[in-house]
Order: sequence, then structure tokens, then C-alpha cells
Amino acid sequence: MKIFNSTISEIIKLHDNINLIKIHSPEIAKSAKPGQFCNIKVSDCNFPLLRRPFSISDVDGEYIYFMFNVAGEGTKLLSSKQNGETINILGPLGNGFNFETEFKSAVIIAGGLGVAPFPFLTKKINNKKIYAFIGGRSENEIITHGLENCIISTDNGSVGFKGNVVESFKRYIDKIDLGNAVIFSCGPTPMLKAVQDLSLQYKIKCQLSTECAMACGFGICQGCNIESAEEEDKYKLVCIDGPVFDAKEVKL
Amino acid sequence: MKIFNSTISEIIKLHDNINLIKIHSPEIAKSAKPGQFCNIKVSDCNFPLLRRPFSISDVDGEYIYFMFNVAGEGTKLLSSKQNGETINILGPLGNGFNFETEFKSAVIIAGGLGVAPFPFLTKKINNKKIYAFIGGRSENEIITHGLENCIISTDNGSVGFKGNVVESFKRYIDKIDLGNAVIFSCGPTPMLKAVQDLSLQYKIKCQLSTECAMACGFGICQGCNIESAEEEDKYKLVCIDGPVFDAKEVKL
Amino acid sequence: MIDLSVNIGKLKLKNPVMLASGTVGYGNEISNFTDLSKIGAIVTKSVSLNPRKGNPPRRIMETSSGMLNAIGLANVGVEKFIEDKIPFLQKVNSTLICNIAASSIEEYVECVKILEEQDTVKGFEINVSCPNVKEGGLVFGNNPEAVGKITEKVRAVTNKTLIIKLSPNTASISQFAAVAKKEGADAVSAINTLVGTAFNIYTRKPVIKNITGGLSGPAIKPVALAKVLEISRNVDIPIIGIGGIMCWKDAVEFMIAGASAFELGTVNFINPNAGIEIIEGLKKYCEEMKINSISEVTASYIL
Amino acid sequence: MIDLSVNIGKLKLKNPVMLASGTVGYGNEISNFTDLSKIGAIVTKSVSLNPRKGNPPRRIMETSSGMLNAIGLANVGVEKFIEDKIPFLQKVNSTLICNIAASSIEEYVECVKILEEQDTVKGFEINVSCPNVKEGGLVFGNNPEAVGKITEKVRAVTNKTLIIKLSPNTASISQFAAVAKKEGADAVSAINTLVGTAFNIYTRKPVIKNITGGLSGPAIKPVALAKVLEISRNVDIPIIGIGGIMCWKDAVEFMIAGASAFELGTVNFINPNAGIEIIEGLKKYCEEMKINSISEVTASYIL
Ligand SMILES: Cc1cc2nc3c(=O)[nH]c(=O)nc-3n(C[C@H](O)[C@H](O)[C@H](O)COP(=O)(O)OP(=O)(O)OC[C@H]3O[C@@H](n4cnc5c(N)ncnc54)[C@H](O)[C@@H]3O)c2cc1C
Ligand SMILES: Cc1cc2nc3c(=O)[nH]c(=O)nc-3n(C[C@H](O)[C@H](O)[C@H](O)COP(=O)(O)OP(=O)(O)OC[C@H]3O[C@@H](n4cnc5c(N)ncnc54)[C@H](O)[C@@H]3O)c2cc1C
Ligand SMILES: Cc1cc2nc3c(=O)[nH]c(=O)nc-3n(C[C@H](O)[C@H](O)[C@H](O)COP(=O)(O)O)c2cc1C
Ligand SMILES: Cc1cc2nc3c(=O)[nH]c(=O)nc-3n(C[C@H](O)[C@H](O)[C@H](O)COP(=O)(O)O)c2cc1C
Ligand code: FES
Ligand code: FES
Repeated sequence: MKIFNSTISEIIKLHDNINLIKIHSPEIAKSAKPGQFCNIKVSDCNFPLLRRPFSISDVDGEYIYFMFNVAGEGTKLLSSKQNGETINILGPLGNGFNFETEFKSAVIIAGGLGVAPFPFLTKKINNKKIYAFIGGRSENEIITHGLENCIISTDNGSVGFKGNVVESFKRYIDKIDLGNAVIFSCGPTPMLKAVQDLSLQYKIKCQLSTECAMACGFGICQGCNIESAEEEDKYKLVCIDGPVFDAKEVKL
Repeated sequence: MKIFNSTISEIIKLHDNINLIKIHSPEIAKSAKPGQFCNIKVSDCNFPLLRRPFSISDVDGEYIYFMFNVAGEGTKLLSSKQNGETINILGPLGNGFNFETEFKSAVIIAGGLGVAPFPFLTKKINNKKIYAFIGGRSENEIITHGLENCIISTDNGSVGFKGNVVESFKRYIDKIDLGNAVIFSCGPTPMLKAVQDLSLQYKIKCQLSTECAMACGFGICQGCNIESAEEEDKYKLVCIDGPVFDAKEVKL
Repeated sequence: MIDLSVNIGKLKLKNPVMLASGTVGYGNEISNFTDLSKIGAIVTKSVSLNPRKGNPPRRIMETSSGMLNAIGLANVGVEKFIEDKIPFLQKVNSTLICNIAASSIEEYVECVKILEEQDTVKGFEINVSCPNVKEGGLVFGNNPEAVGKITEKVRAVTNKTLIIKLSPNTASISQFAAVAKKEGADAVSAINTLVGTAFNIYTRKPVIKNITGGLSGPAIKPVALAKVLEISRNVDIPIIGIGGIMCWKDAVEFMIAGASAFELGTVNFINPNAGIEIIEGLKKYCEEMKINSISEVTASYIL
Repeated sequence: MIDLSVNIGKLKLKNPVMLASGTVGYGNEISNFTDLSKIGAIVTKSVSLNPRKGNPPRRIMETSSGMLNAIGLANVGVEKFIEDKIPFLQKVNSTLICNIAASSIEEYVECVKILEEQDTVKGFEINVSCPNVKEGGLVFGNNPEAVGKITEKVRAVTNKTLIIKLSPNTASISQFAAVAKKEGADAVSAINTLVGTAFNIYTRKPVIKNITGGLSGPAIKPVALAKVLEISRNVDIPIIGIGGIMCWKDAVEFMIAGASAFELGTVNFINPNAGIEIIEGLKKYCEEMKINSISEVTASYIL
């Protein structure tokens, strides 16, 4: 967990609006865990003011990858970077997924850009049976880059199952050995909430990678609070207690 | 005088820190006069907030040129533009040089980036005898691009006469037919002041292109005021009454 | 057809877009870039009884997402305003609001009396909040009694729409709005600029000759919105929202926070056609949100 | 060798760089990124008598060159602070200032009394100006009598350095500084955040759950500088400048405007090593300007 000036080696366009940025950062590559994120300064000046958090999407040797779409000013600036430019990265941050427990199958449930952390996770759990439920509004929101055994769904049915990703997963509930499975999920909060409800209902182990507005990303601003399911009198912080939470830990 | 989204066709490096940006803008090219300027939005977002004023350095067919150095955030952004990008330009603004009077020789006195407007002026007065006194702190501040008959000076003597550009000009005072000459000068305010004093002392016709902080560039903010030498009770505005003033008109 | 018209007191504007005092001059220069006849209202640069030279240079500087200005109410004076400026403004088919600055209550009254005769002038915006002049300005703007007095006295001499422009440099702006309402103002406008400064670290002098200046632009938008909301929650008076509006989304935020109309200031310097673009944006927003009349947006906040 | 040390009342700091309350936590997390032992002083997150959960999400949002926050003084309470946080802060070789928030004068006094016993705590910064809590906060911060009372009562129970942190949400900050001085404060710090808000134009709800938040960051720097200058010109009391400092140049501006020391807030989130970089910048500035002691810069403005 440090601040690095790292060199951008490539920006790869996965889709119209979805980019994969490859950065040379041996230190982060060495220590990063799937589900962790970095807080990136997208410009050299005071605008945009705050860093932008992005999940570490993949690690390959001394390189790290982030997957992002152009959402606003910050990601627009990021997408217009040139190869060879340096970029200021603070990380790795957060707890990451816990995949060192006993389980046989991994159920990935990702909505939209929620796939971002899963190429890295997929690499680390390649000895397990993986089901990757990937959902999006339409075909051009579906990214399967770096994933395995993808089961695709789109809201408009333009590719795969027509419906949301949770419905898509539900169709498999009988087919997967859920007692030995762990759900790893990332995506928009309403989706995470549905996954959480489902996991509690079916008593499936479940880890949710949450998102929220952040200022610092490392525990000093207290801006990223999330309601705890366990303690009434205290919030958890997404940046240091998360971003990955057990489904039982937080109220979404 | 309109707002245009124009395409950058090229950014040419004249020196380490000095750039010439070539922009396709038929409308401005058509109506521009030497000494006029444009107010350029260097980014697509609210930062930097204000436009940046730049003299029209040259016009060639449907293309216009601006010469600039990297001074701060705004010019840094400008210098990192890519060929083919569009840029928002408001102009042409200001009055420009008056070169349609009777005169035989033009004495250009330019300090540093003050040379910016003179390639264009040089083109328009190529039937006159031109003396272009070009000064800078050192060799890498000397730009002679688009100029004719340059007499160079540097503060550190690294090239040309050692001394400032006004001293450099003074050496020629006896050699030029000053009664039939007009001085056109642009550069830092202390230099302009010296030129002004000299012109008043020797009774040489003299036009000064001044610079100051501007918000709008077209007369609505009243931010660019300059003391008038003629009227006690009113300021002049650099953006619409200038930026070119007769040496007798303003107090520097 | 979406109804963009709004009412400020008795005054009906064709849309809520107003151009703020000091940021449109007297209309002529900006009309090179935009069609003023489409704009809801134009508020003139503050006019005072006598011409004012304004502050010496340097008057402006850019700050992070904002700018400081200390123009010092430079203006041609009421007489010349009527002679030289009104003829042009008359031809523009917008609504003309005259912003008045003064160093004494009598001067406000005198100015308004003179302009009351002018049919082209549809209303007054009383600037009690200019931070950049020695006399008047904030001396009035930070004193509720003075604001009450000015409102009362000016109200007595005009039947036109009367707007009091409030200073944000105060702990409780709604207190001032309440006073203005009580003394008969038709509306308040908020906010004028925040007092700010900057220093040159090598000369140790203030960058702005006047020492302090007024901060405007997107930097102040959150503050301006909070002030509008504060007035809206506490005083029942039409509010004209001002401060850092750059695009139609910002404008909608101000209306949600309580504004019946809004003024564009600093943005005019950067995009003199912003008013027209904002009108287009408002229309699309209303369509998307199924709003028939823009005035439904005013104070539609859900807290 | 340039002397970077400064005095705040009886307290000597090794340099004028302080880390602002609420933007360094209790020091542990930020110490991963910077060497706290080189920092002049660390001001803790506001501590209150009892633990506070703080406001529900969403607590923060970015604005143009600034951010809004409404953390709501979430903190562990004074007891746990002593138990859990002081041990770490003790080991850090900086100077520890405890920022105190409270809902009543008695609570301020009680808190200070308890912490007075702690040798590690070298001074108190009394937060009378938090805009994000229902009780206390600005209710005190906008009332000179209340600020006077708090200062007086707290002064009575501590011999440590006493700093009153002032609100900018007022017409005359120097009035508050004068009261603080009169009642025995050693210094004032200025400014806390400006009240601001933002709305989601589709839901029409405030973006920040607390409705309003405090605006910080470079957007407010000109306002903060003007407040520091105002105090400096009117009241003879050491000032700690705060508001939008991002780099050493900003810091120098604050010192020129009157500050004896300054606090870094929002910048810590973006560059947690900013304090160290600013120390380096100050040294170079002093060399270049032939300044022997940084304290010569304080209030060196030429108006
Ligand atoms: C732990 C974490 C991991 C993330 N991983 C990824 C990822 O791998 N790929 C990806 O594309 N996006 C990711 N995001 C979301 C990403 O941070 C936002 O898309 C990005 O900040 C938008 O910035 P902007 O300037 O383009 O948008 P703007 O909307 O202009 O940003 C304005 C402000 O809102 C905040 N913001 C906007 N959207 C979000 C959001 N969804 N979540 C949190 N804050 C937001 C920004 O940080 C900024 O402060 C992640 C967010 C978090 C918290
Ligand atoms: C009529 C006119 C013509 C000009 N022509 C040229 C030209 O042809 N080539 C060129 O390189 N420069 C020219 N300048 C100066 C140029 O506008 C500034 O260098 C530029 O604005 C600096 O912007 P920045 O963001 O890089 O610097 P910053 O210092 O970061 O700018 C901060 C603020 O200060 C203002 N500012 C900074 N320097 C100047 C300056 N010298 N004059 C006025 N305002 C300034 C900026 O506009 C901005 O608002 C001209 C200025 C004027 C008024
Ligand atoms: C250069 C400038 C000059 C101004 N002059 C006046 C003025 O004469 N009278 C007045 O009431 N307000 C004046 N204002 C304040 C604006 O009308 C407006 O209240 C303020 O700028 C905030 O809006 P903005 O952030 O959109 O600019 C001026 C503002 C600027 C930037
Ligand atoms: C997230 C956040 C939390 C803050 N919490 C406190 C606090 O608990 N007590 C306090 O006195 N000030 C608090 N502040 C105010 C800062 O200490 C500082 O006065 C303000 O942010 C202005 O400085 P800046 O612009 O450098 O951030 C907080 C500021 C922020 C941004
Ligand atoms: S983002 Fe700052 S504490 Fe979590
Ligand atoms: S720059 Fe606005 S009036 Fe000249």
C-alpha cells in the first residue's frame, strides 16, 4: 500500500465504451489480491480533485490491469491517456475476496462493469469449478475477457438469456452443488442486494464487492460508510473493511 | 467574431517550450487582422475555467496559427492536444494593428513570445522596409519563424546583441528613417513601457500590443482595464479598445 | 409543448433564464454570440446615480473552478445609461431588469425614481451585496435593518418588480430574505459573490488591486445551492438562483432547491451562448421527466 | 539552515505543517504513506464525550475543485480515544492536538478535563463550527457569545494550548476571533468548511443524506485566505490557516495572509504525503527568498 508513479503500457478497447488499461507496476502486481482496488489520480492537476477507485482487474507478471468505462470526466481523461504516460496510483487497497477457504465451485455473478475484478480472481481459483454469470443491459455491455465458463444474460435479450443476471443464476440453482459453493458478486447495488437476499435465502456462502463514493480509499475520510448488519452503533467503511463483504455483514 | 469548433491540424515545436498550433478555421482565417487575438477553450470541461487569449500568429489559406509557450495548466493542456482534435475558439477579437496608414518602414520590437503576432503582420506589410528587433533572455527564447530582417538580442548574449531588445533597437535609431517609420511592439509590459517612452521621446509613431488577465475577451466582464492617457475618468478595455494601442493612448 | 414561462412577482418571463448583472454588460457585445430575444431576462451591470470609474487594474484572476473579480461597479451612470444603453436594450425582445448599486439609501431611491419612468425597464434588482466597493455594498448587505430600509424606501417609489440581491457572506441569508419580503420585495436573488482573495507569493501583494474580490463560478455552486435552499425552507418569496451555473443540469438543481428562475454569470464569459443551450436542455429535461411546466420544478426537493 | 519552527501560543512546532481534523483519522492509516514524525502537528478527528455513529451514507461527493462532506463527527468517543488511539499517536514523534466537538458547553469542558491528563495531548482545537450536526456545531459557531462562553469555560480547565476553530459561515469572522482572544484562547484556526449542498436532478433528493455538507478543497481557498486576512488585520492572535491548501505555494499564501501555521485537509485524501512535500517546498522558497525563519512570512502582506 503505497503511492506509485507508474507507466501506462497500453489501453485496449474491449467494447465501444469499455477499456482495459495495462500499467507497469511491479510492486502492486506483487502484492495485489483479487478484489482489491487502487485509487488512481487521472490528471496531473487539481481537476478532477479526487482520485478514482478501480478494481484490480488482472495481474500479469509486472503488469496490472484495470477495466473501466467512460462514466464522467475522470474516466474520460483516463481513456484519453497515451501509451508511455505515467499515472499516479495509490494501492493496493481494501481486503479483496477470500478464496482460501474450502469450496468446490465458485459462482461469479457480475453485472455490467462488475466483471472488472474477476479475470484476476479466475486466475487464482483455476483449480475450482467456475460458473461465471455475466449480465448487462445489452450485448455491448457484456465483457467476458479473462473469464471462464460464462453464462450470459442481457436485459434486452440481445445475447444470452433475456433477463437480469440474478434471474439467469436462479435457473442454475438446482444444477450447482451450492453447499460447496461460494458466490463472488460485483455490480450495481440493486443487483448485489438481490444476490445477497438469494444467498441468505438459500444459505449460500456469498461475498459481495461493493461500491460507493470515496474520497481517500484508505480509511481517513470516513466518507465510504455502509450500514453494518452486525453492529447497530457503528458503520463499516467500504474502503478498509471492504470493498468485499460477506453477505451477512452489511445492509445494502 | 463567433464561436467555432475547429480542428487542430498540427502542433509544431519551434523550440523546447515554444509551440505553433495550426488550426483549420476558414471563417477566422478570412476575417482576421494582424494583432487580433482569439480566446481559446483549452479543455472540454470546467477546468481551467476561463478561455485563454492568444494572438493570431499567422494565417495561411483556411488555416490559422497560434504561437505559445507552456506557462501554466492551460497552455500545458493545449500543448498536449492531438492532431485531429477539435478545439473551441472564440474570435477574432480586438482591434489589431493599424498598418494602413502612410509609412515607409516598419520597426517590429518583440520580446520573448511577443513575436507571436508578427508573422501575420509581416505578410501584410511585405511592401515596406521591415526591421524586426527580436529579444529574449537567451538563445532558446529567440523565435524568428515567419519574420524578416531580424536583429537579434539576448539578455545573456548567447546569440546576437547582448542586452535587451530596446537597447538593441536604440543602436539603430540613427540608421532608420524614423519620420516615416511605425513601431509595432509586443512583449512583457516593462519592455512595452520602455518602447513607449522611447517612441514619445523620439516622436516615432508607435503601436503597442498589450497583455493582461482577461475573463471574456469581448467586453462584457470589464476585467481587462488599462489606464487611459487621454481620459481621467474612464479606463480603456484591453480586449475591445485594444489589445493594440497607440503609445499615446495608454499609461503602462 | 412545454411551458417554460415563469413568474417573478407580477412579472412573467418567457423562460427562467436570466443573465446576471455584471456579466452581460449592457447587452450589445454579447449579442454577437447569442440571440438575446430568446432569453428570459437581462439584468444590467449595476447602474449608479453617477458614473463610476471602477477599481484600478488588476481586477480579475482565475482560481480553481472559479474567478475573483473586483470591478468596483464601473458603470456609465444612470443618465448615460438611459441615453446610450436603453435604446439597444429596447430593441432586444427580452425582459430588462435594471440592477442598481448605491452608496446611500437616498441614492438607491433616486436611481429607481429616474428609471421608473423608463417603460423598457421592467423591474429592479437592488444590489445590496457588492463586496468590491468601499461604501455601500456589503455595509448594507450584512445589516438586516439596512436591507429592510432600502427595500421599504425603494418599494415606495416603484410599482415595477422589485428584487433584492442578497449577499452570501452572512450566517443566515433567510433572515435577509424575510426582511426583504416584509418590506414589500417581490423576490430575492441569491447569491452575489463570496469574498475571497489571493496573494502573489513573491511580491506578497494581493493579486487583485482591491485586496479582496468576489468569488464566482462553479467553485461556489454548492454554497449558492445551500443558500437558495435555506431561503426556500424558511421564507415564502420567489427566489432567483445564482452561482456557478454552467449548464442546464446546474440550472435544474437550482430550481429544485427553490429557485423560480436563475441567473447566468461567469459562464457568459466562457460560453456567451450558454443561455440558449440551457433553454434547450431544460426542454429536454421536462420532456424526459414528463413535466408540463418548468415552474413545477421550483422547490420540488424531497428532503 | 532555515528555521521552519513556529510558535502557536506557548507551543513550539517543528514546522508550520499541521494535518487537519477529520482528514487524518487518528494517524495510523495515513502513516502508511508518510512520515508523520516530520509533520509539525497532527489534529485528531473531532472527539466527543461519547462515541458518535455519524451520519448515514451518502456522506461525501465531489464538486468542482472541491468536495462536500457530512460525516457527522463520527468518532470513538473520548474514552476509547485514550485507550485505543493515544498509544499509536504517542509513538509518532509529532505534536498532538486534540480536536473536540460537543453539543453543550458542559460537554466541551468535560472532554477537555479528561484529556488534560494526557501528556501526549499538547493542545486542544475546539470545533465550534461543524456544519454537519444537528446540535452544537454551527449553533455555537455563529453566535459570538456562545463562542466566548465556550472559550472561557474551556480555558478555565486547561493550561495546554487552546485553539478555537472558527466557522467561515459568518459575515465577520474577526468578531469571533476577537471574542476567542478576549476569553483566553492562544490561537484561532480558520476556516472550517462552508455550508453547501447538491441535488440529484432525477430523484430531486439531496446527494448528501444530511441534506447539506461542508465544502472543502481548492474551491474554497480564496474564501479561506480572505478570512485569514480579515482576522490578521483586525485581531492580534496567532492564526492557523486552513482551506484548500494543495501545495507549498498555497501554504505560503496563507502565511503571507496572516497564518502562523496551516492545516492540510482534503489534500491528504489525494496525496497523503503532501505534508512532507510542502515542507520541502517551504525550504526552497525560503532559500530563494533569503528568508531565515519561516515565521517571518507570517502576515508579511503588503497591501
Ligand atoms: C471499490 C471500487 C471499485 C471500482 N472498480 C471499478 C472498476 O473496476 N471499473 C470501473 O469502471 N469502475 C469502477 N468503480 C467505479 C468508478 O470509481 C467510477 O466509475 C468512477 O469514479 C467515475 O469517475 P468519473 O469521473 O468518470 O465519473 P463522475 O460521475 O464524473 O464522477 C464524479 C464523482 O462521483 C464518483 N463516482 C461516480 N460513479 C461512481 C461509482 N460508481 N462508484 C463510486 N463513486 C463514483 C467519482 O469517484 C467522483 O468522485 C469502482 C468504484 C469503487 C468504489
Ligand atoms: C491579447 C493577448 C494575447 C496573447 N497572446 C499570446 C500568444 O500569442 N502566445 C502566448 O504564448 N501567450 C499569449 N498571451 C498570454 C496567454 O494568454 C497566457 O500565457 C495564458 O493565458 C497562460 O495560461 P496558462 O493556463 O498556461 O497559465 P496560468 O498562469 O496557469 O494561467 C492562470 C490565469 O492567468 C492568466 N494569465 C496567465 N498569464 C497571462 C498573461 N501573460 N497574460 C494574460 N493572462 C495571463 C490566464 O489567462 C489564466 O486566467 C496573450 C494574452 C493576451 C491577453
Ligand atoms: C466580473 C463580474 C462582475 C459582476 N458585477 C456585478 C454587478 O455589477 N452587480 C451585481 O449585482 N453583481 C455582479 N456580479 C455578480 C454576478 O451577478 C453573480 O451574482 C455572481 O457572479 C455569481 O454567479 P456566477 O457564479 O454564475 O458568476 C459580477 C460578477 C462578475 C464575475
Ligand atoms: C471528510 C472531512 C471531515 C472533516 N471532519 C472534521 C472534524 O471532525 N472536525 C473539524 O474540526 N473539522 C473537520 N473537517 C474540516 C477540515 O478540518 C478543514 O477545516 C476543511 O476541510 C478545510 O480544509 P481543506 O480545504 O484543506 O480540506 C473535515 C473535513 C473533511 C473534508
Ligand atoms: S474512502 Fe475515505 S475512509 Fe473510506
Ligand atoms: S476581457 Fe472581459 S471586458 Fe475585456
